[in-house]
Amino acid sequence: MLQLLWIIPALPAAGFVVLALLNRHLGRRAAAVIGAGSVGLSAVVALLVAVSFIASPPPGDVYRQVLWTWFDTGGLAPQIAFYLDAMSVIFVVVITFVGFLIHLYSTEFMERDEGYTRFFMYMNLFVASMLVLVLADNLLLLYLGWEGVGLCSYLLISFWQRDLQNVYAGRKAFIVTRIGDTALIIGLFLLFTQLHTLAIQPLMAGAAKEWPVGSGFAVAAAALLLGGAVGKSAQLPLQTWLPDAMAGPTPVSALIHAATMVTAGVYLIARTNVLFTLAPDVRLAVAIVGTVTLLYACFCALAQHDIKRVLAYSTMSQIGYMFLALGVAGWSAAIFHFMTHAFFKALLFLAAGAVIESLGGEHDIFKMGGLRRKLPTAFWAFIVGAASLAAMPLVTSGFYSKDLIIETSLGSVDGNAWLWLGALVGSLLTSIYAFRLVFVVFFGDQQTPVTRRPRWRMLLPLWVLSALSLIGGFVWLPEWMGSFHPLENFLGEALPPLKTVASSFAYTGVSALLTSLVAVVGVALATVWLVESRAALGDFAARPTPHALQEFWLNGWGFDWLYEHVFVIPVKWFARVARNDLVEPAFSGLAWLNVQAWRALSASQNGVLRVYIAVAGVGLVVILAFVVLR
Amino acid sequence: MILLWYILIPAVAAPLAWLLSLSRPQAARWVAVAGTSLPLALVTWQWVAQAGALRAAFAAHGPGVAGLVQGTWLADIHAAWISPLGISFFLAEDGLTLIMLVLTFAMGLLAVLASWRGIQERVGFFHFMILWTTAALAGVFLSLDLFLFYFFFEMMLIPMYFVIALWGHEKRVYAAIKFFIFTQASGLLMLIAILALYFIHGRATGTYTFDFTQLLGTQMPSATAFLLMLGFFAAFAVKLPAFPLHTWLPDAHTEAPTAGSVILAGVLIKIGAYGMIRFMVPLFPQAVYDFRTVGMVLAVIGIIYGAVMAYAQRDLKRLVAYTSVSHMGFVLLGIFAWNTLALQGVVLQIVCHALSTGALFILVGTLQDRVHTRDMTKMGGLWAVAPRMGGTAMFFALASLGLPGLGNFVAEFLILVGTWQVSKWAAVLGAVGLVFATVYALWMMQRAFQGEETHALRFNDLVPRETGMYAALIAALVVLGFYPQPLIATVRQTVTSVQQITAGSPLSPKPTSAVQVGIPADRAPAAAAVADGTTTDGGR
Amino acid sequence: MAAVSLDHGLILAAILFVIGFVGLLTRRNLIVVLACIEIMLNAAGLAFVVAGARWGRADGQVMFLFVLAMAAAEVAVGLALAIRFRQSLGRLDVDDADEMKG
Amino acid sequence: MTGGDLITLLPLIVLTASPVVVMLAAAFWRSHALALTLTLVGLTATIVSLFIAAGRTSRQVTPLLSFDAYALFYIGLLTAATAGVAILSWNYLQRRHVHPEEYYMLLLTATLGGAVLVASTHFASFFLGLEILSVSLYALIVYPIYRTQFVEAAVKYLVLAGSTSAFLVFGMALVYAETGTMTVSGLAPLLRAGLGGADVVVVLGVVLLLVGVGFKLAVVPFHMWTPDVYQGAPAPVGAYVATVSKGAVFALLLRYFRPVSLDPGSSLFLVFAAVAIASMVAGNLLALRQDNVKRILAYSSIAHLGYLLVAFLATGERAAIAVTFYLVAYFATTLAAFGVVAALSPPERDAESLSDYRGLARRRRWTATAFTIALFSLAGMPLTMGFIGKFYLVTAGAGSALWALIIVLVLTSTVGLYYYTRVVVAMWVRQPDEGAEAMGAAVDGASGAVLAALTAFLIVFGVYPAPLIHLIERAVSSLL
Repeated sequence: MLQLLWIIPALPAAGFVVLALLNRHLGRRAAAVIGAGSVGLSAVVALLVAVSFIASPPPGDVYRQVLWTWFDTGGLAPQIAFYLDAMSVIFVVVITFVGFLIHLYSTEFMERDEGYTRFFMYMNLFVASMLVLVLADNLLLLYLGWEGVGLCSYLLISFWQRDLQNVYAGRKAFIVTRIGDTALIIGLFLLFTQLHTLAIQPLMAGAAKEWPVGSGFAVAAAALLLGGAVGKSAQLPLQTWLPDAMAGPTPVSALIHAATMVTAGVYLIARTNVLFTLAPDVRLAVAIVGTVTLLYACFCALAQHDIKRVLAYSTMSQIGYMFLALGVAGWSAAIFHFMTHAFFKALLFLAAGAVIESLGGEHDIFKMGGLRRKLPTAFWAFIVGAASLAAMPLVTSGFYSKDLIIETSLGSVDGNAWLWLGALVGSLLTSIYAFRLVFVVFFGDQQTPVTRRPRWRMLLPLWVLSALSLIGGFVWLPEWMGSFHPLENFLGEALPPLKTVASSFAYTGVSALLTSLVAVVGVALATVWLVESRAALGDFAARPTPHALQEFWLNGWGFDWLYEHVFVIPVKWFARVARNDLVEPAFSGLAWLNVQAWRALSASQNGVLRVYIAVAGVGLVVILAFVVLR
Repeated sequence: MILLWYILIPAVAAPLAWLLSLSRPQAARWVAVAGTSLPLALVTWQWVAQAGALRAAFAAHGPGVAGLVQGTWLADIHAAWISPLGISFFLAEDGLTLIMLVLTFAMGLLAVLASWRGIQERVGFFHFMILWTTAALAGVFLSLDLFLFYFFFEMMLIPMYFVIALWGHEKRVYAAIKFFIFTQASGLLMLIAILALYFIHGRATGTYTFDFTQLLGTQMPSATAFLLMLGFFAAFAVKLPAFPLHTWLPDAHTEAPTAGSVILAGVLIKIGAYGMIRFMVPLFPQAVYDFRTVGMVLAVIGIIYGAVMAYAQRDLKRLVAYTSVSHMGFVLLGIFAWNTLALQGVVLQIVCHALSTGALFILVGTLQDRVHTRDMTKMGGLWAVAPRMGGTAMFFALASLGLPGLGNFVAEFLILVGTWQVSKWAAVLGAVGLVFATVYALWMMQRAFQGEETHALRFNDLVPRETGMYAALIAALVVLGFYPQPLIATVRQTVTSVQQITAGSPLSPKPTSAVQVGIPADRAPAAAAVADGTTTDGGR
Repeated sequence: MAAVSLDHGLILAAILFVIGFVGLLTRRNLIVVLACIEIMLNAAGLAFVVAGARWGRADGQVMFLFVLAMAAAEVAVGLALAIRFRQSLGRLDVDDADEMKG
Repeated sequence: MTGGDLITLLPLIVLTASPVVVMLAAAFWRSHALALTLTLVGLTATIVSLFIAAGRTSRQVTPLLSFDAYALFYIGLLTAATAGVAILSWNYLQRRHVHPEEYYMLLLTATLGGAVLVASTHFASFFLGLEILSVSLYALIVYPIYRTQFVEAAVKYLVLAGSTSAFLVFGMALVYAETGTMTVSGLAPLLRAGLGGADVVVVLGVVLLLVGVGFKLAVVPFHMWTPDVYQGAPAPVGAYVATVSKGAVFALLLRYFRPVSLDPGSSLFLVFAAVAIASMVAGNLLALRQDNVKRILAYSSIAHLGYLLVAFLATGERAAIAVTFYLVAYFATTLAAFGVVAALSPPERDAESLSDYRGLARRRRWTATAFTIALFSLAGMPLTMGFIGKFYLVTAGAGSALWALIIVLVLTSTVGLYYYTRVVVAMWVRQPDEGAEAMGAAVDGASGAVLAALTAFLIVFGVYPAPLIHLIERAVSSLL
């Protein structure tokens, strides 16, 4: 069964090719069948492969499939080869499965769009790229998938390309992530030059063998990879593209945030954990970046009034949790959170999409309201998603994974109280903004009429994902609930175990209690502010200082402004100044000189015979003088 | 003899096209198709047939024997020409030549096809010029006698000049003369360098010859070698074009008709790279090493400056032209890095840039034929009008920004990773150039194809002839993106041997770091020994 | 004979030559210009005679004859041209002949 | 002088007899066709006689003339060029309805002068040849057609040539006065020293001599007459002035200087170098935006003489070959260029304005092609003799390490591209002006044949120059 591995990315890729070639000749139904069907089949194959992998583990718990050698020169011979271990199994299954649900949802969501085929074409490519990324045997192939998702994010965010705002957002996503990619590719240069290979496993083995902990190479390589990860995963300081990425159709956001793209950074760091182990400083940086980002994003999310932007910042924040986990060497915890996050974030986005679609494209939460009766499925789905996001204790999957991260941030030998505190505060804020969203959108008075109701192709994914969001966490229960953690065992084959501080306070259940507490408190606060005393809140928000603060958070702490002025405007200025080429004057000046010389000389050629004689005479005298006097 | 056909077929077809067109203009097109596709078929056949021979040559002589010097050619012709001056008609072909020939004829064919509708005036004369260029280009890549090389090098200027001046756009005469003067001036500087080399070699050995293989390894003072190297560099840097000698290129590319731009971007500017790899570095390795820092700085400036300038343009064609400046910066970088990775990347970049930029020029040409402007401010939203064209443009824009999965990426990656081993900063800045490439490529797409269609332009989408051309180019780029190995294997022999020629200079890494030069570690000592034996250090 | 040395002869020739040349530069009448050329040529002839005398050979005088003959030929053509010049320009001022320039 | 010497002298004798025959024939039958026929017969006979003379072992005829291979080669070149000019003149004169029998006589006489020059080894023959050439040319310029422009050109040429003849002969006298010698071999030691340490009188003499030569070659600063005379002369005569007159003098110069290798530090060398540089720079710059095709050719000829001087200053046989090869290429190219001008000129004026050539390629495709090839040859583009010629010049210069001169050559010839291509652009790219239709006059068969032959010559020896080089090698080797 494992031999079918290559089919998993090949199916969506084939879907892309078929859709691209036949484009205009395909009807909507055919496009939907090919688009969603290829990913669906891929999910089936992925399940088969996963089952086979678990049921009869290959030797070394690793399966490698070499398709062909990409190229071979100068000692560099990357292969088009796939590498399957426990971690990639999780990723592949989640990507294909959630991807399929999103595709299915899209067949209905996009049905009135003129670029229907094009949409599925890009979506298929997106899934294929992400699969290549997580299955890649070497970093170059990974980079291929890496850039592929970047490209697809651009194509899909700017999918409605008549509106230049969308195009701008897509461009921004591609360019900002590509800045990170540049760091990544430089990291590849470094790794290849030092270790003479790009295949991940030999590379890790080589690094572990050649470089001592804290060596300059390891630090540099890890830092460069982190640069790539930060860009793709929208962490500080390259986070600015993510909120704008909401310009794309909602299923796209779901895909970007849940299954693909933003989690790539998490995958990369987890995959190259050896390097980060060798570079503790960089790993600490990962944790700090994660923590700061998760807090930053929470504040931003609090101030947004575009439903999708709230969710976008929530993603940023949740990825921050994953980074935090990675930073404290909680590799498996990060993957766990990736999985649960994929479920509930896809759910949230798809539910949000249903809301937006029902309201005829309305994004502003303050123009929604009172929808819980009109859109019950969406409402319940949203409740489940928000609860999971807010880590409502015991019943949601988000609780288990996030609690694990919070515990790890303290309990790991690399953890510390500050990280733990940050994570906890983040959890409180998450809970507040998540339920702020729920209350504003679904409670209160209805502001905009519902024009369309979702049908089964949109509802089915919501149900499935709701279920997953609720039960998805039971694969890894915390210590104090008993020792049921098949996921940890499974991932343990691929990722190094966590070194914990012996008898840490973190694992006593107190931390979990606190986590639960802040979640509940958050909901309570949201309820009090938004349901009970909404008018008072409005008054408070209208005062200068809170208002300014809100504006500041709304605009993402002014990062866009800063980057615009530091990077974009100078380049634009230079481009405008240099439009006619700065070097050109040197050459045109030369030509001008020649013409002037011609003018002068031509004037001497005045047609007067006696002048000619005189010139010859002067010439003679000069020559004579030179020869005689020399 | 097969080598002669590569030059003769287009050279004979050229006047034929003109003469036939006097009675039937359409005939010229078919003659031109035959005159380019016939040698293309021939060289492809040779490639397929001799792929084994190439591998065998590499395996038999392997690393360690300078194939170039030993004369392990796929084919060669050596005949007297102007014997009083020691000039011979010396054509030879190795893997690199083969690739360049494939490129030449393919681009020639493409140029003819791309002009099928666009060129309606003086059809015969046009195809005369295109075929002439093709013949001269084939000659350039085949010549190993420096005089012969210079002869063909100059020869292709005239038809290119005419192509730009006669069928170009608004400022065509200016662009044509600028192109002509830049290339000619720098070419003459190279001629001086060639002659100086000729005399230095002649005085030292008593053999006055322009035969490149004999001139290799001529001993001379390092200052002299440096000056001569600069002479070669001037010519090739203008051709390439390298910053700051690039200003002819935006004008020439912009004003040339589509076919002219295709040949210019596809093949003609590649002569610069080819000349550096084949002649400049092997002749003056030490001098090139001394010049390396400057060269790399120029390359990096070219990459970034070209990209920013591309971004700054309003004229779509000018934008594409500046992207060439940027891409050729990578080529220059790779050449100065001078290790196997970088050189293989350079060759790949040569091919892929020809395909992608050639396609972009054709695209701009078809667009201009339809909307009658190249000004992007007068476009916008064209995707909605012509989605196939939009999709095609998107593809080549992506190729241009070096998207993995397309040949350009492999090329740029190889160049940069090779460069990294020589100069980390150059590689980093080159990689930063990729970000700028993203900026201009997407900016181009946005201004021409995305947004509202504000200008109410209506025109036909691609016709089958065009679709066919693009499909072929797209397929080629994708294949090169996922499996460039055939190309790499073809030029391996050349890449290895040029490096062995320079093995005695600091330019080539020490054989101890075997991995970097592509020599398996266990064979490295043997390679080093042979390399020392064939040391041709001209720069001491 | 002894009183006139080689140098004196040459200096005389040189003075004549310069006079002719200055005339060429200053005079505008075509006939006078032709006359000036004659003076210069004859100065050269004189120099040849003087030089021939120095070496005691006849070739100096032979050269003088050549010069004389060629000068005559030149003047013949010159005068014919002068007539045409006068016919076409109405005057004999050489400065009038400045139609072509640039 | 012996009977054998007469055979050696045969080319000169035939060439002398030809104008006499033409003149006599014209006295009885005023027939243009007859005059041309006789001229061509005479020129052909001269060329045939060259082969007879080439068989002779004794080449020196009196101290005045040497009929070595070098002289024979150049006489052949001059004769062939004259034949070309004669044929090109035919239709030019026919179209103007003049009775130009004496024109051919003058042409032959001038060529005789040129032939004497290239064979000259003595001041006397030098002076005689030069004057025969010049005096014939004064008449040639103005004789066939009466027009103000031609008169002006003739007067300018006459006055300047006359005065420089005086310079020349005065210089000869001074040299003779001091050294007592008038032969090439006698002068060699003096020149070899590059005038170093010579008596002031000798220096003065040599410089005056060179002024005379420089005037004929039209190098800076003795170049001012060139554009006016080229423009003012009828196109075929312009071709003649540009080729035969200059070529003969340059051949003579080479004969004087070939045996001596000028020391690069000597005054004479520096003077020549300065003149070469000035000529290359001024010639090319003056032509830059010139709108008169004849003047462009004139200025470019100044530049070309500058190029020639570069090789002239180089030492060794290669330099002499280079100069000779370049001269041959220059002859063919210039003849072709002027030939096109002549062939296209309507009766009332010459086709000399750049605007006359606008759109020529559409009207007269092959004529435009021939002119284009000639222009590219002048510019030194490959596939033409101009390319090989310029390459040879640069090679010769590089062989003597004259780097500064070569670099000037290279840079200025790049400037040259600009104005040559202006003409090309006019022909191929531009649209004709209103009323320029007359310039499309049909090219007659005779001119067409000459142009075709010249073009073929330019291309054949541009692609495969080896035979010509071998011939020149043999000719030049006789100089030592």
